[in-house]
Formats: sequence, C-alpha cells, structure tokens
Amino acid sequence: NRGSDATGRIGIDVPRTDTDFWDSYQDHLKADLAHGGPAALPLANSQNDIGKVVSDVQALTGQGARAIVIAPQDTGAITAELRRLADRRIPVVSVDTRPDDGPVYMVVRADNRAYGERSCVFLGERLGGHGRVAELQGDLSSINGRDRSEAFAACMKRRYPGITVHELATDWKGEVASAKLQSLLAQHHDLDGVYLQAGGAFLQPVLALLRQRGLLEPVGTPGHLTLVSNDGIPDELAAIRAGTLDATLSQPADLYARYALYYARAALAGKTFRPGPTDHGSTIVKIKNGLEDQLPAPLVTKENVNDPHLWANQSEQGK
Amino acid sequence: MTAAPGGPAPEEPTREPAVAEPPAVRAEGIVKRYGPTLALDGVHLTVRPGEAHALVGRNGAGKSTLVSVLTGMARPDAGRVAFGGVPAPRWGDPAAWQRQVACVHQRSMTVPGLTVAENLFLNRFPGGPALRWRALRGRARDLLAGYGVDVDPAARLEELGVEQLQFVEIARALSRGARLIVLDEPTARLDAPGIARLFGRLRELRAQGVAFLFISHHLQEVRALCDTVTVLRDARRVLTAPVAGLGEDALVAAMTGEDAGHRRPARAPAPPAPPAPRTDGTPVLRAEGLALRGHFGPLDLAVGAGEVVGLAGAAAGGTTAVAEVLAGLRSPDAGRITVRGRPVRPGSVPHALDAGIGYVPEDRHREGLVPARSVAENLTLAVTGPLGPCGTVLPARTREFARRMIAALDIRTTGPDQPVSGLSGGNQQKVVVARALARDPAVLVAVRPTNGVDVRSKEALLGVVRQVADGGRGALIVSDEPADLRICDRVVAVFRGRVRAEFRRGWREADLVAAMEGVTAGTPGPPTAPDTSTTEGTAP
Amino acid sequence: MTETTAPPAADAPPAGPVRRPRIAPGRWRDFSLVPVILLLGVVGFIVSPAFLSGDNLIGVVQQSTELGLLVLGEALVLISGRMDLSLESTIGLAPVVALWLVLPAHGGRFAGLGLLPSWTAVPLCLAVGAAIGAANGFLMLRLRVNGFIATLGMLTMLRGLHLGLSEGRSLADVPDSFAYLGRTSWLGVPAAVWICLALFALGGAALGYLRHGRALYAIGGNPEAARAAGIRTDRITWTVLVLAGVLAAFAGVLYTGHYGAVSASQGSGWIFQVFAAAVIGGISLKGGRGTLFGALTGVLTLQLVINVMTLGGVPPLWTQFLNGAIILLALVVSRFTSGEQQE
Amino acid sequence: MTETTAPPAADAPPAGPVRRPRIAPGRWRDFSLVPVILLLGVVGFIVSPAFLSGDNLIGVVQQSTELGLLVLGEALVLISGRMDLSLESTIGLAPVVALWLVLPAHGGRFAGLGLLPSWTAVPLCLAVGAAIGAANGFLMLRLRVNGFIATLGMLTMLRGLHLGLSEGRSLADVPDSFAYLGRTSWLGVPAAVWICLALFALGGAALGYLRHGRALYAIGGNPEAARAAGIRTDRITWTVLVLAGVLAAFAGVLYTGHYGAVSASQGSGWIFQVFAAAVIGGISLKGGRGTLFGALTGVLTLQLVINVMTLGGVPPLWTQFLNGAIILLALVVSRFTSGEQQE
Ligand SMILES: Nc1ncnc2c1ncn2[C@@H]1O[C@H](COP(=O)(O)OP(=O)(O)OP(=O)(O)O)[C@@H](O)[C@H]1O
Ligand SMILES: Nc1ncnc2c1ncn2[C@@H]1O[C@H](COP(=O)(O)OP(=O)(O)OP(=O)(O)O)[C@@H](O)[C@H]1O
Ligand SMILES: [Mg+2]
Ligand SMILES: [Mg+2]
Repeated sequence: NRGSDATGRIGIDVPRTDTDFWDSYQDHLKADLAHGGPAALPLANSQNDIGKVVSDVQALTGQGARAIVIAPQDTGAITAELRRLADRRIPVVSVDTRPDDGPVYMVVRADNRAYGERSCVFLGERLGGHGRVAELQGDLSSINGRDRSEAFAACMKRRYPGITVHELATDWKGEVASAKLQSLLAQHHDLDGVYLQAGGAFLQPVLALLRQRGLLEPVGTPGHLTLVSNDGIPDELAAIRAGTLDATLSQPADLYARYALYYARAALAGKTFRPGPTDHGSTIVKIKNGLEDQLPAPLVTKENVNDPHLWANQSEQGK
Repeated sequence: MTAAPGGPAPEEPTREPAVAEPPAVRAEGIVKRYGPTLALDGVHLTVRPGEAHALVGRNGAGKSTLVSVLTGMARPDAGRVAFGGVPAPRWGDPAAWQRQVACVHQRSMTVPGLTVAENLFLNRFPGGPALRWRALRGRARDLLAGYGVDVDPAARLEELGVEQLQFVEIARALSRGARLIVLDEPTARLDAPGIARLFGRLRELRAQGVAFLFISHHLQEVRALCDTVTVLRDARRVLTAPVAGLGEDALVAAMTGEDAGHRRPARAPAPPAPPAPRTDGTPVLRAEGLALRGHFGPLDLAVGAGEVVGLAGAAAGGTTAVAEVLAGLRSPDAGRITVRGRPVRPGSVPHALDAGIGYVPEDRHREGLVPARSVAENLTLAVTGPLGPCGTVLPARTREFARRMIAALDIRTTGPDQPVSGLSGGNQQKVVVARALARDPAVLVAVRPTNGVDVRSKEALLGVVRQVADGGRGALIVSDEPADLRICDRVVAVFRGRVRAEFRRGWREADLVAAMEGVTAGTPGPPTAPDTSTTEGTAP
Repeated sequence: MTETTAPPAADAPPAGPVRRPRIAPGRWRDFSLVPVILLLGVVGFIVSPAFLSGDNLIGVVQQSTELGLLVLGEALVLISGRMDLSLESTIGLAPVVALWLVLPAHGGRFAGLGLLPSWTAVPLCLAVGAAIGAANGFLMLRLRVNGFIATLGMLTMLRGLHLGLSEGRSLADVPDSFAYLGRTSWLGVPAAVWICLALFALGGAALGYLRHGRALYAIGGNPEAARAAGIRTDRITWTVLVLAGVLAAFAGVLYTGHYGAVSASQGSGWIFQVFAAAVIGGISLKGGRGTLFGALTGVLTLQLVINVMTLGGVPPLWTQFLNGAIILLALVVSRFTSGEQQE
Repeated sequence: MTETTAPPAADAPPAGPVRRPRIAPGRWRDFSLVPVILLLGVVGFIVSPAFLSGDNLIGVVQQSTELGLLVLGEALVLISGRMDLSLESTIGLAPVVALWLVLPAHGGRFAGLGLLPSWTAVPLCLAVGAAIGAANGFLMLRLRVNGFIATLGMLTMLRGLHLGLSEGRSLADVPDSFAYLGRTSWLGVPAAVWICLALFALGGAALGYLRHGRALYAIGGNPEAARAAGIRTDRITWTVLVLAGVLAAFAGVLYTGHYGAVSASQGSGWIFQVFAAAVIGGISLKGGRGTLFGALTGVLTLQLVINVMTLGGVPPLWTQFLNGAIILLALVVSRFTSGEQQE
C-alpha cells in the first residue's frame, strides 16, 4: 500500500539486524504494517551507525515520508537531524533511546535505568545483601548499556553495600564476556551471581562457560549462581523454564513496534498527547524535548515465564 | 664521523703528485659492518678533480658498500669523508649529499610508477616549487636524445626495457652538474654500442674537469677509461696505482691475492664424470619453428650432448625471450621443444624443469632470488628429489646439499643459513647459477650467467658450464658478452629475432659484434651459411 | 647507430620487443569508477525518481564529506607508502579533547576543564590531530615499528582515551564556533561540501604540480631511490602523517557540526570504509600509485550504493549482503575498465 | 647421488671478509614476544596470584583457540604474500550454512532445510569454508582484483548472508556432533586446546619440512622467482586460501561448541585482532617472513593482556585505552628484542 495514504507515509529505520531483540522488533513492525497498519515506506537499516541513520532519514524524507520512526543508538549525534526534521515539521518517534537534544514527538522506550535498578534489587534480595557478583556490561558508548550500568552501580552502593561488584566491559560481545568471566572465576571461586546486561549476547556463552566449569546448578540448589538477564528473548525464557536462568527483564519488542507505529500514525493525524497514564498500562512523562511513553518491562521469573503476554512467547507462537 | 677507535692507525693516504686543488673526494679510514660481516675495514680513497678513478675487486670486496658511504646512503661505523676539502654533509641530509656527488647505483634507483621525465629530474625539477609538465618533458626528451635513447618522456618507467632504464639513470646522474660522479657497474646492463655511447659521454665530461669513480668487472673498460685504479680485497684497500703501468695479470693478482704469474688452471679439475649417456646423435635440446610474436621469428635451434651453444644478440634482440620460452616462463606462439627427443609442454616451468631444462634468469633480483630466505633455501628452491622422502625437505640434507654447491661455485657466504640478501651481487649471481644446476639438468639455459661477476669467478662459472657439457649434457648461453661466448662450441648470432650467422670456435670478436648488430657485411670467421635454420648439434 | 629499440626496419619481419604507443594506461585507472557511478545513477533513477532530486544528491555528497576527508588523509599516507589506521579514532578523539579543554567544569552535562576560551576549540582540535599524526610518525620513523600494527594500537588506545574522557557519553553542548562549519550552508549547499571539494582540489593540485607532492609518489614507489635523489623521505612522511591527523581532526569538526554532537562511537569502524574507498578508487596499498580524484570517486561510489539501497527499499536483513556484493561488483568492473591488474 | 658440480677442490676460496660466528639473527624474531609474555606473566602474578592457577592459564589458552585458528590460517595466507579479511565472516557463516542445511524445517526456532543428516554438519561446515576460500582465490587469481578489497567485500557480503540466513538470530539448538569438539575436554584440558596446538605444530612442520610448505615463503618473498624456479604459484596460493577458509570454518565449529550457540555477530570485528596477533608475532604483511610459532605467541600475548587486565580489575572505561597502550608496548619491546626493523 505504498503511497496510498492521503496524510503521508511513515519512514522507518531499524538500527540493526544482528541481534535477536532487534530482529523481532523488525518482525513485529512488518507484521503490524501488513495487518492494516499505516502506510510506510520500505524499512531502512542503519547497521548500528549513526551516520547511516541520518542518511537513511534523509533518503526517506526525500521519498516523501511525513513521519519518522528511528531508534538512534547514539543519543547525542542525532540532535542536528532532529532539529532539521522539526524545521520541516516532520514528527519523530524515537524508539528505545531518548535523544539528548532536539525535539521529538514521542519517545517509546522502557526505562533502562529501571532495568539496572530492578536487576540490582533482584540480585540483592536473592543473595541476602552480601556476596560477589559480576556485571557483564555492554558497549560503554551505548546509552542503554550505560544507563543500566549506572543504575545498577548506584543501587548496589546504596542498598547492598555488602555486595562486591566486578564490572566487565564487553562491547556486547559474547566471547569477550565469556573470557572475562572465566578469568574472574579463576580469581574468585566464590562468585555468587552474574548480571547479564544483554541476554541476547551473553546468555549462551555464560551458560556454556558455567556448564564447562561444572557451576551450572539448577535454580534453588546449593552452589547455584544467580543469573539475572535483560532482554527477554525466547532463549532466556527457555533457560528460565529449564531452571538455569533466574530472571530476566523483558524488553517489549512487540510494544516498541506497536506503539512506534501508533504514535507515528497519531502524529500524521495531528493528534497530541499529554503526560499521564495511558490506556495500555504505561505512563507518558514529560521530558525536556518532548514526551516519553514509558512502557512496562515485566520481570520474568519461573512464576510468570509462560505468560502469553510476553513478546517472546507471542513470537514463538507466531513462527 | 670519527676515526676508527682501536682500528688500524689511519695510514697516510697515498701521496699523489702535488696538486694545489683539494681532492674531489677523500675518504679516510672507512669502516662499515653489516652484522657479522666487516664490509669495509679502514679503507682510504682519494679521487682528484678531473680524474677517472677505477675501483675494482672481487665480488663482495666492498665496492658497492664504499659507494654507499661516499654517496651518503650508508653511515660508516668509522671514518671521514670530505668533498673538495670540506667535510661531508651530515648523515641523513640526502639533499646536501646530492650537491656533492652524483651516482649511478648498482641496483636500480628509479621509481617505477613515475614517468621517465620525472625520474630524470627527481627532486630537482627545473623552475620553482610548481611543476611545469610540458617544459619538463621537453627537457627530458632533449636529454635522452643525447644518449640516443628514444622513449616517450611521459611513459611510465616500468614500461622501459633494462637498457633504456639504465640510460635514464646514467643521464640523470651525469646531467646533475656534480663535480664527482660515481658509477657502480654502469655497463652491466648495456650492450656494446650502449657502452660506446656512455664512454663517449664520460670522456666529454671529463674534459670539463668532472671526476669519476668507476666500478666494473671488465678490466678492459677500466683500461679504456680510467687513469688510476684502486683495488679492494676482503674489505681492505690493497693497491692504488696508475692504470698505465699495470698489467692485467698484476691487477687480477691484486684482486685475488695470488702471486702474479701463478694463474690457477682456467678450468677446475673434471669431476668424477657421471657416465655420459653417449648419444645416438639426438640433440639434448631441440627447438623447431619456435616463434613469439614481437620478439623472435620462427627459429630452429639444437644443442647436442656435450655441446655449449651461444645465442648472441643485443640487449633487445629477442634472445632473452628465447630463453624464457625454453624455460617455460612464456608460451610460444608456434613451434615445439624437445629434450632428448621427448617433447616439452610449452609455457610451463615445472614441465620444463622435469624435462631437464635448467634456467638462469636474466635479472637475478626480479626472477632469481627470494631475498629474505637463506642461501640454502634459494639453492634448493627447485630441487624435488634428494632432500627427503615424500615431498619433505630435511634441514640437515638441505644444508649439506647447499654446502656442496657453495663449495662448487665458490660462493662467499657466512654459511648456508645466511639470508641471500646479505650476499654481494656477484655471489648472488652464483647462487642463481647453482640453483639452476641443482636439479642436474639435461641442458642449462643461462641468460648472461656472468652478469656482475668478477673476473676470477667468471672463469669458475663458465668452467662449471663447460663441465656440465663435458658430462654429456648441453648448455645454451644467451649473452652478448664475448667472454661468455668464448667457451661455446658454436655461437648463433641473432638480430631482431632472426638468426643471422653462426660461428664455430675461433671467431673474431668484430665479426660477432657485427652480426649481433645486424651488419652482415664482413666475412664471418669460419661461418656456416647465414640462413642456417637447422643447425644440427655436432659433437666437438 | 644509436637507435637502441628502433621500430623494426623493413627487413625484420618479427618486430622487436613491442613497445606499442599507448595512451598512458595509468590515466584510465583514475576514471575506472566513473562507469560504476553512472550505472549506480541509472539504477537509482529506476528505483526511485527521488534519487535525482537536488536534495537527495546534495544529501549524498554531504554524507560523504567526513568520510571523504579521512580518505583524503589516508590516500596521502597510502601514496607515500604507509598506512594509518588510527584516523578512525582521531575523528572522535580530537573533538573530545578540544571540548574537554574548552567546556566549563560546571553547568553542562559534560564536565570539561574550562582552561581555554571556547573559540580555541577548532584550532585545539586540529592541534590534537597533528599531535596524533606526529606520534604515529614517531612510532614508525623513529622506533621503526610496523606501521600497520602501530597505528592499530593507536586506534585502540585513542578510542579508549575517548571513552575514558567522555565517559561513554556523547557531548551535545558544543560551542557554536565548533559546530558552525558542519551545519551551515553556503549558496544553498552545505559548507562542508565546499570545503571538502576545495581540499580535494588543493590536494590534487599539490600532488600533481608541487615538488613535494610529487615526492610522495617517489617515496611510496621506491623509498631508497627517493632518498638517493635527495628527497628527505622521513621528514616528508612525517609531514604527511601529521597532515592526515589534521584532516581527520577536521573531519571530526565537520562531523560534530553535522550531527550536532560528538558521539562516543564517532568514526568507529570507519577505517575499512576508508580503505575500501581509497582502493576501489585506484590507490595502491603498496604505495606510489593513485590520485585523489580516484579516491573521491571511491567515496562517492560507496555512499551512492547505500543511498540507492535505501531508496530501493532493500529488506534490512539483506542490506549488508547486497552492500558487499556491490562492492565486489564495483571492484571487478573497475578492474576491467581500467584494464590493469590490481596489486 | 646426483653430483652435478663437484667442488673445484684444489683452490680454497680466499678467506672472506672477517665474520664473527653468531646465531642467525632471523631466528630471534620468532622469539621476540617471549620476553613480553614473561613480563605479562610477572605482572599477572603480582596483580593476582590466581593468574598462575591451572584453571586460569587453561582458560586463557582455551579462549585463544578460535582466534588462534584464524591466525593460523591468516599466517599461511600472509606468508604466501596475500591477505584474507573474509576469515572473520567465515567463522560465523560456515556454521550457519551447515546448520541451515541440517536442521529440521519445523520444530526448532530456526527453520533449516533438513536436507541432510545431522552428522554431516561438521564436514559441511568445513566444505563451506573451503568454498569461500576458493571464491577468494577466484577473485584474486583469476580476476586479478586487489585481494585486500576483494576479501573486504567478501567479508561484508558473507556477514550479510549470515544475517540473512539466520534472520539475525543466534542459533542455539546445535546438533551434539557439531558442538562436541568445542565443549569436551580430553585429559582435563579442553579438546579445542589439543586440536589447536596440534594444528599449529602440523602447520609449523609443514612450513619447515615440506617442499610445498617452504614454497609459501618463496611465493611470498618473490613470486616471480618462485615461478621461475618451477613452483606452481597460483595453484599453491589457491590451496592456501582454501586451507585458510577451512581453518576459519573449523574455528567456527569450535566457537559454536565453546559458546553454545552460533551468534549473529560471531567473529565480527576479529580480523584486526587476527592481524595484530600475526604481525606482533613476526609475520610480515608483505609476505615471505614469519613463523607459526611467532604467530602463536602473538595470539597468546593478546589474550594474556586481556586476562591480566581483567584480573587486575581495570575500570571498564579504561580497559580499551590500556589494551591499546599494551599492544603498542609489546610491539616496541618485540621490535627491540628482535633487533630488527619491522616493515
Ligand atoms: N646490507 C648488507 N647487509 C649485510 N651484508 C652486506 C650488506 N651490504 C653488503 N654486505 C656485505 O658486505 C660485503 C661487501 O659487499 P659489497 O656489495 O660492497 O661488494 P661489492 O664489492 O660491491 O661486490 P660486487 O662486485 O658483487 O658488487 C659483502 O660480503 C656483502 O655480503
Ligand atoms: N639494506 C640492505 N639489507 C641487506 N642487504 C643489503 C642491503 N643493501 C644492500 N645489501 C646487499 O649488499 C650487497 C651489495 O648491494 P648491491 O646493491 O651492490 O647489490 P648487487 O647485487 O651487487 O647489485 P646488482 O646485482 O644489481 O649489480 C648485495 O648483496 C645486497 O643485497
Ligand atoms: Mg657491488
Ligand atoms: Mg655486482
């Protein structure tokens, strides 16, 4: 249905396609567009490069996009482009990240600081406030990774000073995470838990390492290392069912896709929103350059792992 | 630069006839080491203004090293250099050295990707900082025309032939206006007319008071051009004397350190000759109707068992291409090659090797050597069988094999494990020849095998070639040097890809040169018919 | 007779060694990507009429500017026979250091030192670039370590320094003087485009007509010969490395203005692109060959490929595959249009 | 015996220029990283006594195996005077293609074709690696395009193919036969370690003691001389490229077993590491120089650096900086211990 919509079309750029999370974000977008969603131009892929985001956006607006959906993984370097789009009165929906500056119509994201904080609380409670945990960080220049690290560190310091945290930078790379964790395990045999900032990248390597070292005891047995992950991809749910992973925070790929399109269409229709609770269980808050819809990011444990509302369970069925 | 600490006390430089002018260059007590090798050991050298000074010595004596020191390319470990009485520029300031001395280095010092014009005027373009291309090309054309070289100045240098290239380097050095010009084996890549042109030019410059330091392994060239000669032996200076009063034997004796008069036998004692497969008259190598368009015409060639055949031709006369086709490096357009009656697949080096054709390439730097690898490895590069079972090469056997070759060809090296790049030019050449012999070929095809090799080694190398033939095999020497061709039983002269004449032993040099240059006038010595296309090998 | 290689006289049927007069083959090489660019233009137009709109084309050129400047610097370094991988980090680090020295210690999100007035930011940035180039020169020319790995180490170290200084954040509160060049337009075309073209033209002229420019080819083609000809090879190489650093830092200035902030991953992963652009544009990795014009066509080709793919709506999962396939195609086409083997 | 040229025994050669006996200087180069490794060992022990525990050291070696196999392949390619960047993608793509052909079309999260029984996965994977190597050979040796850019294009294209086939997902349901080698242990040490060491030993022996192995040095050192000496340069180069592809694919098998899944970014960004390891280990980018032992020490050095930094608890923001600084330091140290200039 290209070009059929009188109010204009939506230009969408997906940030990358080499992770499970963004891959299913893209799947949901496609599914929603196919099922009577708004008219959109073909998706562009910026391969995790902010320069490409800008050039894609320019190509999309050149082709007549009247609203833009992006997920800029670098929140600073998108500023100029946001200003340019504002000058041309093209509304922007930013998914997953909150641009530092430059007007946005709506930010659709789960709160990454909340990920770090809730992971910290989960670990803190499970370990009873003392012990030793490793934190597999992402790419230090990624805003989401940094938010998680900062919130986790602040929370640990404030609420669980008895827990020693070893921060390991990994560039979102599984083999780096595995190597560093292995070194740490050689040094500290008394490790109690691991916080995996991205289940998509770290889960299998960490499980493989623990299995090799004979440390992969099921949840609830003595000697078990508490593992908390973020992302909520199907692999993580499977691990929770299998009793190897304690918990994950499900980043709602489906909701990202659905509400990105929802707000883009609303923008085309000229609708405006105001801060406050929404009809889909989230809250819109005011930020300095626009509004942000903070979508719920449920904590998934053995108890609710089969909840059909979890996006990973849906995509499993969809396939 | 200081005098050698602890070195031999700097001896007095040779007293020259009293001259008011300071010497064009004076080097005192130069010491230069390369790792374990002492390349120069307290060498002195004085070249007076306007003098043509020859520097001779065996391969590896240190001549090129001395040149490097005199031109600021290498930093001596000890010693002093002065130009016109003024100490030499600081090391590492090449521009300043350039003003003192111009040099034709032994190894090509050109930039292949740049044009001829640019190479001629590299770093000293006429005019201001901005280049005027048209003017530059004009001047380049004029300059080269003076040497009889006709190339497009806008052509890239890599498109030139060896001889043209050499003239570009010579023209560059001579046109620089320096009062001292160093020529390190400038004639090695020129043919006879080229050498004549070069010498004419040098004499003109000399008349203008330019001094030369001239290096060559051709003693007759030294005699023709120079008035003083310095002999280096084993990194030391052994003699400086006027050329006039010095016989060739005395010079060779100085170079080799043997007593004058005691000449060693020209040919090494024959080896325990392998049973020569006495032939039924089949030539070991035969080429029929061989042709490569643009290089040589249909041409027939035969080398009999026990025969050494010379293929004589000027530098660009297509003879090198004949050798390359025989060796399998190029595919011929027509014709067939057989070795001992068995056909050889054209255009394939491995097949040529298996068939028994050993090859000494023209340019040892380009096609001969793998510079970073050891002497032993270079020697055994083509050897397949005897170094170990099933495609293995056992280091012990390789080294043993290499030692034998080193001894056989008198290669100067610290040992089989020395990287071949650390050898002097002549010794590198011997490695290439030895490599061709290593597989025990039925026929040896050698292009200018004695290129850059000193007098004594030349004898030895040619002696080895002769031995190969005497052992019942054959050899084809592609060369334009009379000295190389002297050992041949038969010489085939080629001009522009066509056989012009054939000579048997005892030819006169003038006739040969004339045939090579296409001047078929004059009666060849004991010639066969000039149009002999099929020259059957005949045992001498 | 003095004719060494005269054209074969009538009596010699098989011609002597062939030296057919030819159009200087080197020339073609520089234009070998032009057919590729034209082809991309046609495909772009078929794919979407928006391709030929002024907006789109200017957009493509503007997006090429930062990469273009890096390629300019790298081309100079490659021509003189070296490599500099660290340019990829310089484009990010130089602005960060400059801003760190300039931004006030309090008030902004990023705590700088506030040592210097804010107008010094651009000169400071260029100076940092120069310093990095000089450091590379020190490693390669004084310590004589392998240039590839030395600059690879620098790349890692400088990116680490960038991360450490910026704490992984992007710096958005950039002084106006710093952002000006990257975001302003002159005569309706981004200033960056004018500047970049001017620098390429300048560089091209210097390489073609200046003695020191020609010296780069000599140094890259045969350093020993260059030294023997009296060229101060080390000094010139060092200058080129510094220049490349400065160009990369300047690309950082443009980038910052263009995108409105210094991002923490600015330039990360670009160096492959830089090499790809230079080499498909005809610059040899072995030194001594290639022109800046060729390098520029290389940059434009890469950028056009991305633009055409975006306009064509290639499914995201397959963009990278297509990208690689098109690079290979461009390489093969340029090899056959230039008629030369590439080394 | 094939006595071609008996020594002219009588006249002994005149004593050459004075030479002191010495250990061949080239030899040192291969050991130039040994002091660096010892230094890292001492620092590691100071930083944490756990460094010297068997667990830790075995861990370091195990983490080196996949990178090590890539370096082994790349070293062979570099020695023969070529480059292959695409190894970085082969390590990911080869397992994906193999699994795609093998995994059932229904049931798992990843829909394969289920064409072949699952035991064929490993041979298939190696075959894919060989095919990629052959394609590289075709580009370089038949089309004669620049190898650097050709394999860079392949890198991009193959990574794209990987993404396209796997749809950006990681494949976790790997057949046991495929995962076995990467995760099992023999005699208390991971099988991957044994295999990797064996392959390095084999490769080293081949380079040192096989005619065809030695030919690689000749081809890399002077291809024309190699050809003139009757070495089939193209055929051997092609074989080496195929071999490198197979080794990379095998590294992919070990990786998959080791980390439990084929991730979509498997190997991404490794090629720089591969080159760094090879070059600081003494392999020349210009061909014809270096040994596999040196390459192995290069890999271990890089991995030890990371290990020591982790044990030392370097703040994450500064690890990259320190990593780069240490690479530079290792480079400088190895340059001075080997006493040779690097080119
Ligand atoms: N760069 C170097 N590294 C190692 N050894 C060297 C180097 N340059 C020269 N030598 C050695 O120094 C000695 C002198 O070499 P040089 O080239 O000066 O000899 P030459 O007299 O020019 O010989 P030729 O007549 O063969 O050219 C030789 O033994 C050579 O092996
Ligand atoms: N930088 C160097 N490193 C190692 N060896 C060198 C170096 N420079 C020169 N040599 C060696 O020193 C010797 C003399 O060098 P030179 O350039 O005179 O070689 P050459 O073989 O005599 O030249 P040609 O064969 O072209 O006449 C040669 O063995 C050469 O390889
Ligand atoms: Mg010499
Ligand atoms: Mg010589």
